[in-house]
Amino acid sequence: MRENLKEKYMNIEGYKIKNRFEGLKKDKKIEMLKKMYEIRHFENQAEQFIIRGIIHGTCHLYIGEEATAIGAAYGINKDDYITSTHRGHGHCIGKGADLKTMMAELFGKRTGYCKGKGGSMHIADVSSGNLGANGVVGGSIGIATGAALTCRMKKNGKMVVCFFGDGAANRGIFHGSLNLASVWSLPVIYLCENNTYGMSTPLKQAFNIKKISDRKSAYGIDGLTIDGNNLVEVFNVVSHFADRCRIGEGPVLIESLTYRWKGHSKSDVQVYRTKEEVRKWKEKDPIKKYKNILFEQGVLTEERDKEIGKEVKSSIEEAVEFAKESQFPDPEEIEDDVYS
Amino acid sequence: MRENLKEKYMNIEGYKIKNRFEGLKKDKKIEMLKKMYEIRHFENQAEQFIIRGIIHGTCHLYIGEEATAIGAAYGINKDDYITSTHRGHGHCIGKGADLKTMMAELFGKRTGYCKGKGGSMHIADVSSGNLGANGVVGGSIGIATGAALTCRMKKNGKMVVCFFGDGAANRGIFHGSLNLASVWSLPVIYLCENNTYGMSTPLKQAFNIKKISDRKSAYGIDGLTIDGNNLVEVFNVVSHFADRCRIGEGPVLIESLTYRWKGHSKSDVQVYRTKEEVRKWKEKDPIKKYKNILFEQGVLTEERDKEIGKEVKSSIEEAVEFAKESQFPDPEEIEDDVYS
Amino acid sequence: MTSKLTYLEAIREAMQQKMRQDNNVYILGEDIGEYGGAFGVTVGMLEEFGKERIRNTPISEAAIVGAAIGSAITGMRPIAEIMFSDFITIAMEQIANQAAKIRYMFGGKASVPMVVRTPGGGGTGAAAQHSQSLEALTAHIPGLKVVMPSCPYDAKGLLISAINDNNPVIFIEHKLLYKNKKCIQDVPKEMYEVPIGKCDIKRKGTDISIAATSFMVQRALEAAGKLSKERSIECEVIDIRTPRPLDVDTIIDSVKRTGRLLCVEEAPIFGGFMGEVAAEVSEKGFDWLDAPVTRVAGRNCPIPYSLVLEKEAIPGVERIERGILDLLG
Amino acid sequence: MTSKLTYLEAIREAMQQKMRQDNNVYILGEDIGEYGGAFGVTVGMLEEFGKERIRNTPISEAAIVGAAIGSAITGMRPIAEIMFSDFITIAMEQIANQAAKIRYMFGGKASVPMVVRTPGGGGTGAAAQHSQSLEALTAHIPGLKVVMPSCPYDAKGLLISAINDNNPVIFIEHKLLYKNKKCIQDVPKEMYEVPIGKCDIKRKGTDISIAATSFMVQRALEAAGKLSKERSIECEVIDIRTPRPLDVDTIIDSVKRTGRLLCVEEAPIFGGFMGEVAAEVSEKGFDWLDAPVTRVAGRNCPIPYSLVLEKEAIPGVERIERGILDLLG
Ligand SMILES: Cc1ncc(C[n+]2csc(CCOP(=O)(O)OP(=O)(O)O)c2C)c(N)n1
Ligand SMILES: Cc1ncc(C[n+]2csc(CCOP(=O)(O)OP(=O)(O)O)c2C)c(N)n1
Ligand SMILES: [Mg+2]
Ligand SMILES: [Mg+2]
Repeated sequence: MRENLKEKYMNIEGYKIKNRFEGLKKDKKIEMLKKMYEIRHFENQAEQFIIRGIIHGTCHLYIGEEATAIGAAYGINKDDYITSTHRGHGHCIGKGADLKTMMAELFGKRTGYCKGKGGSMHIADVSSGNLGANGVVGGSIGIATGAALTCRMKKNGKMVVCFFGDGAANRGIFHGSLNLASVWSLPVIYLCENNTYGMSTPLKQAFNIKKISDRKSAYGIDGLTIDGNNLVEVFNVVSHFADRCRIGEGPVLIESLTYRWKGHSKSDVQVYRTKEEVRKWKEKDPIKKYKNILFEQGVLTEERDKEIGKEVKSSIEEAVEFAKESQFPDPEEIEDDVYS
Repeated sequence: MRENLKEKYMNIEGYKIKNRFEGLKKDKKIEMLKKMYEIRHFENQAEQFIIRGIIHGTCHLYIGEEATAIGAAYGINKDDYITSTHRGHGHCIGKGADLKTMMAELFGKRTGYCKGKGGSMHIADVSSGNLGANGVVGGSIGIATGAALTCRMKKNGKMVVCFFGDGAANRGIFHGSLNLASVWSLPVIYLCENNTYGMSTPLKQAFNIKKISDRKSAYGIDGLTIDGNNLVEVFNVVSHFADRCRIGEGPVLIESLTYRWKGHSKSDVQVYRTKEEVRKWKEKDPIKKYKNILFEQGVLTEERDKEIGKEVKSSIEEAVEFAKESQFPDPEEIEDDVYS
Repeated sequence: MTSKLTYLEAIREAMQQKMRQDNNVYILGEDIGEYGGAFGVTVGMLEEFGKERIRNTPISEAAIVGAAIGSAITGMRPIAEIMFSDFITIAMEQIANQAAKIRYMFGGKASVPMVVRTPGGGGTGAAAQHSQSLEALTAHIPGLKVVMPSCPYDAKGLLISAINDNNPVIFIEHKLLYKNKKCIQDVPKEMYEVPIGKCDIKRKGTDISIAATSFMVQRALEAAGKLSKERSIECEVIDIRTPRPLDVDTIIDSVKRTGRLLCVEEAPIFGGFMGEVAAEVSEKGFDWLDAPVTRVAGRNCPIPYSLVLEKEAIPGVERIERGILDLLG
Repeated sequence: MTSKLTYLEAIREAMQQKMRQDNNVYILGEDIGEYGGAFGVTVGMLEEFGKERIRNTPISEAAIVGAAIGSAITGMRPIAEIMFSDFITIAMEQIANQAAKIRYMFGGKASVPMVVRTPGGGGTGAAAQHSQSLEALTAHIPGLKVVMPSCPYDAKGLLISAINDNNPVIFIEHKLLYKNKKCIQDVPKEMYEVPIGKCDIKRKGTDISIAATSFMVQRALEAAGKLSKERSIECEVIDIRTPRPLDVDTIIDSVKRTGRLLCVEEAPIFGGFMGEVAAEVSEKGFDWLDAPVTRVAGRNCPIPYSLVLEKEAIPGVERIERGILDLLG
C-alpha cells in the first residue's frame, strides 16, 4: 500500500480512498486471513489430487493471488453478486462457499455444487450470489453486466464484482460489455486480475499499453491499478467503488496486479518464465504480507496464527473425507438439468 | 481546417502534419472534386431507382460524407488496400471503381462487380485493392487487419485503410483487431466515419466518451479526430499517417466527423433527428467546402466546374444505360463461385 | 374476442401484454427505441414502457446476449432482439456455451429464462449476410429451445410461451411474414400459450405428408391448395413450429396415414435442420414409408443478390409442387 | 520412406513441410509459440520458423480468424489455431458470414485459402465448454469445407490438402487422438495429399456398414474387430473423413452391399451431422436398405464433468456394438 496503514485516507492514482479496513472488527480481519489460508490449502490439496489422478480433468490454481479474491469479496456485501473465471476456487471461497461441497464437485460427486456436472471450471452458487466460474475466458463479463442490469432495474441496492484475467481483457465481449455498462451506468466493478500471463503469453505480447486500467478512457469510466497482493488495498478500493456503484455512479475498471505461483494448469511446464521471476514474486506472498500487517496492528499473535492454520487444515481434511465418501452421480441422471 | 491553407504544416491535436495538398498538381485537385461529384450523382441516381423499385433490396447512401472517402482514397497509393462498409459506394468510387460495373451490380446484372451475386453491400474489386463492402457492421475490421498483416509479412510497402462507422466501434472485433494490429504494429489506418448516428442511435446512446479517437489509448496507438467534411484535412492527415504506417510505426485510429444526409436506408423515416439538424449539416456540404477552396486557390473556375458536372452526369447516364442493357445472370449459375 | 393481426402485430401484442403483466420482462436490442426496430416490431413500445424497459443498445450483439443471460439468471425475463438472424453468429459463444449450458453446468441450480428474437430468411434482396436461415446452428445445441412461428396466431401464442419458459428460447421470425397481408389472422385479444414442442397440422390430407418450417409452411399450403384444386391430390401440411424440442410423433402419425413425407425448409439443404427430421422419420417410420423421405430446401450456396438468382435459391411454390409430384411418383 | 508418427506429430509434420515449401504459409493462434499450443501441436515450430510465421496472439478468437481471412484474400495461406473447437463459436460470424461467403459475394473474384485448425471432442474431463463436437455448425455453411481426420496418415494428407485448398477449411482434430499410442501409423516422410471429399473404407465387411467420424472411427473399428472375433459379424467401417464435401456415393455403394447402415458420431444426436448422412442415405439408398438407418451418437446434453457421466455422454465401444447388434436384429 502506498501509505501508512494508520492513515484515514489513501490516495491512489488521484482517488481519495477511505481506509475502511481500519474500522473493521478484529474478527473480520482474522476471518479474512483464515479465508486466504483456506484458498492456499485447498489449492495445494487439489494439486496433490490432480497429480495423483484422483481429480481428473484439470484445475487452474489460485495460489499467490489470494489477496485479490478475499479483499474484493469482503469489500462488498454478502448479497452482492460476483462472476468468476476458470481460475475460480479463490473467488468461490471468498464468496463463502462450503469447502466440502467444493471438493466434492472436484471429485465429480453428486454432493458437489453442480452435482458433479460442472467440475472446477463451473462451480457456482447462484443462491449465495456466486454466478459461477466460467471455462470461457471472458465468458462471464457479459453475464456480470446483465446481473448489474438486474440490480439497476430492480433497484435492489446490490452490485456486481466481475473477476477476469489480463488475457480476458482482449476478448471482444470485454469491449461491448464495459461500453454497455458505461452507457447504462450499471453497478459493476470489472476486476481485472493481472497476474502477468495469459496462459503462457506475457503481457507485452498481448498488450501495447502500460496499464490495463488505462482502458477506462475508452468507455468514459473510472479505473485504477492496485497492488493485488495487498489485501488491505484491495479491500479498501473495492469497498470504496462498490458504494459508488450503488449510488449510480457507474462501472469501474480495477486492475489488480498479482502473480500465479503454479503452472497455468496441470500440463504446464512453464517454459515461458524463469524460476527467478517466480521466486521474486513469492517474496511478495499476499498471505505473509497480510499477516505482517495484522502482527503490526497487534490483531494477530503467532499462536492464533498457528491455530487458524490448524483449523483450516482440518476443515480441508473434512472436505476431502466428505468428497471421498460421497456418491458419484447415477448415469441415469445424465439428461437431467438440461432444461428446467 | 484549423489553419490557413497556405501554411506548410497544420497542427491537429498536437500532430504536426505536412500540408501535402499544396504540393498536388492542379489536375489531381480537380480529379478529387470530380470524384466527389461522381459519388453525389451516383447516389442520387441510385436513390431514384430504389424509390422506383428498379433497384431492389436496399442501399445505404454516402451523400454528405464524400470528403472522407475521396480524401482518404487519394491520401494513399493506388496499390494500397481499403476495406469498406455497408455504406460503401463512396469508398468504391474513391478507389477508382468503374461506375458502369458498379451500377450493373446494383441492377443485379452479370456485368456487375460481383456478377450480380453481391449487390450494394458486397461490391468489391480485390484486384484494385478494394477488399469489399461488408453487410456486417464491423465485419471488415478484422479483414483489414489481416490485409495489413500480409503487407507486413510480404514487406511490399503497402498499407490498408479500414473504413467503418461510429456504430462499428462498439463491435467486439473492433477491440480485438485494433489490439492485435497494435501489438504487431501493422500498417493500417482505422478510419472511423463518425456520421453521428448508428442507424437511429445517436452517439450519446452508444458512447460515454467525447471522442471515439480517445480509444487509441486502449491500444497504445496514435489517433485523432478530424473534420471529415474537409477534403484537404482528410487528405493531409491520411497521407501523413499512411506513410508512418509504411515505415512500421503501427496502426492509427482516425475519427472523421461527418454526417449522412439521407435516411439510413430505404425504410428510414428519420424520427430520430430534426430537419433543422440536417439543414445545419447541409451547410457544411463537403463538396461546396472543397469547391470554395479550389476557387480561392484559383484552381477551379465556374465554367470548369459546370463542365465537370456535365461530364459526371453523362458518365452516370452511361453507367445506367450499361446496367439496363446488361443481362441478368443465368439461374444455372447459382451454385458457381461458392468454391474455387 | 379476437382482432385481425399481422404476424408483426401479433408478436408486438405478445410482448406488450407480457410486459404489462410482468415487470421483469424487458426488451434490449439495436434501434428498438424511437426507430421501433429495423422491421418495426417494437414501434410504439418505447412510448408505452419507457427506455428502462425498451433498452436501445449499441451495436454489440455478444454483449447484448451476455447482458440478457446475466439478467435472466438474476431474476429478469429479457427479450433480446438481434436485428438479423445472421448476426446471432456474433453472439454464438454466449448462446451456445453460456445460455444453453449454465443450468446443466450448475447442476440445475440456475435457470435462464430469456428469449432471443431474431428475423431469418431471404426474399428481400438483402443478399448473403442478411438472408440466412440458421436454425440448424441453434437447434443442435442441448439446452436451447428453437421456435419458428409461421402465422400470427402461432406467433403470439408461441412468443408468450417462450417468455414464460424458464429456458433460453431462440425465437426466429420471418421477414416475409411480418406484414404479409395474405396471412393476417383473427388472433385472440387475451393472452394464450401455444405449446413449445408440438407440431401443428395446418392442413389435413391423405395422400402425402409435408413437414415445413416458418415461411415455407405458407408456401407448402399454397402448393397443397393448388394440387388439391388442379389434381385433387390431398397433402397433409405439418407445421414443425418448434424445431427443438421436435414433436416427431405427430409427423410419424401422419406418415402412418399417408406413407410419404416431404420436408420443406428454406435453409441450404446440406446439413439443414430437415436432415434431422428426415433421419428420425426414416428410422422410426421405416415400416410405414412407401417411398423415401425427400427434402425440398434452399440451394447449397449463400443467398445471392440478383432477384433471378435469389428466387432460385429459396424453394418456391412450383418447386414444392414438383417435390410433391416427384414423391408421389 | 515412412516414419511412425502419432496423430499430433503427423499434423505438425504437415505444417512444417508446407511452411518449408511455401513462405506464404504461417500459423497464428493462442499460446502456439514457446508453449507450443495447449496440446503441444506446434512445439518446436517457433524455433524453426520464428515469431513472424508462428504468431502468438492475444485471446481474441474473432480477430484471429478475421486476420486470417484478410491475409488469405491478399496472398497468404494462414493456419489459424483455435485452442478448443468450443471457441470457434466466438469467431462464428467471421467464419460463416465472411470466410465462407466472400468468394461467392464477390462473384468468384476472390479466394480465401485458409485453414482453421481446432481440437474437438470430449473424454478429457474438461466438461461442457471444452469438449464439444460442433462440426454440424460449420458443415451446414456453404463455402466452407470441414475435415475430421481419424488417424495419423489421414491427418497429414488431409492437412496438406487443406493448406493447398483455395477455400476456407475447418480442420477439426480430436484430443484423444493426439498422443494416442494405439493409433500410431507409418506415415510417408514426403508430402502427400489425401483428397478432401472422399470417404475411406477403413475396414471391409459384408454384414453391415458403419459410417463414423474422427475418434468414433477408432471406436467403431474396435467394435467391428470384437464382433468379428466373437460373433464373426463382418462390419464395413467407413470413415467420413470430410463432412463437407460429403462423399455419399461411397456410403451408398457400401449399403448396396450390406443393406444396413449405422451412423456413429460423438456430437449430441439431435441435429447432428449424421442426421444429414442418415437422411441422404435413407433417400438415395431406399431400395437397398433392409433396415432403417440408425445412429449411435452423443446424448442430448452438454458434456458433464464427472467421469461416470461423461462416459455415458459419448458413445463407447459397447454402445456401438449394441447399435450394430440391434440393427442386425
Ligand atoms: C475464449 C477462450 N480462449 C482460450 C481459452 C483457453 N485458455 C484458458 S485460460 C487461458 C488464459 C487466460 O488468461 P487470463 O485471462 O489472464 O487468466 P489467468 O489464467 O491468467 O488467470 C486460455 C488462453 C479459453 N478457455 N477461452
Ligand atoms: C453486426 C451488425 N449489427 C447490426 C446490423 C444492422 N445495421 C446495418 S447498418 C447499422 C448502423 C451502422 O452504424 P455505423 O457503423 O455508424 O455506420 P453508418 O450506417 O452510420 O454509416 C446497423 C445497426 C448489421 N448490419 N451488422
Ligand atoms: Mg493472466
Ligand atoms: Mg454512423
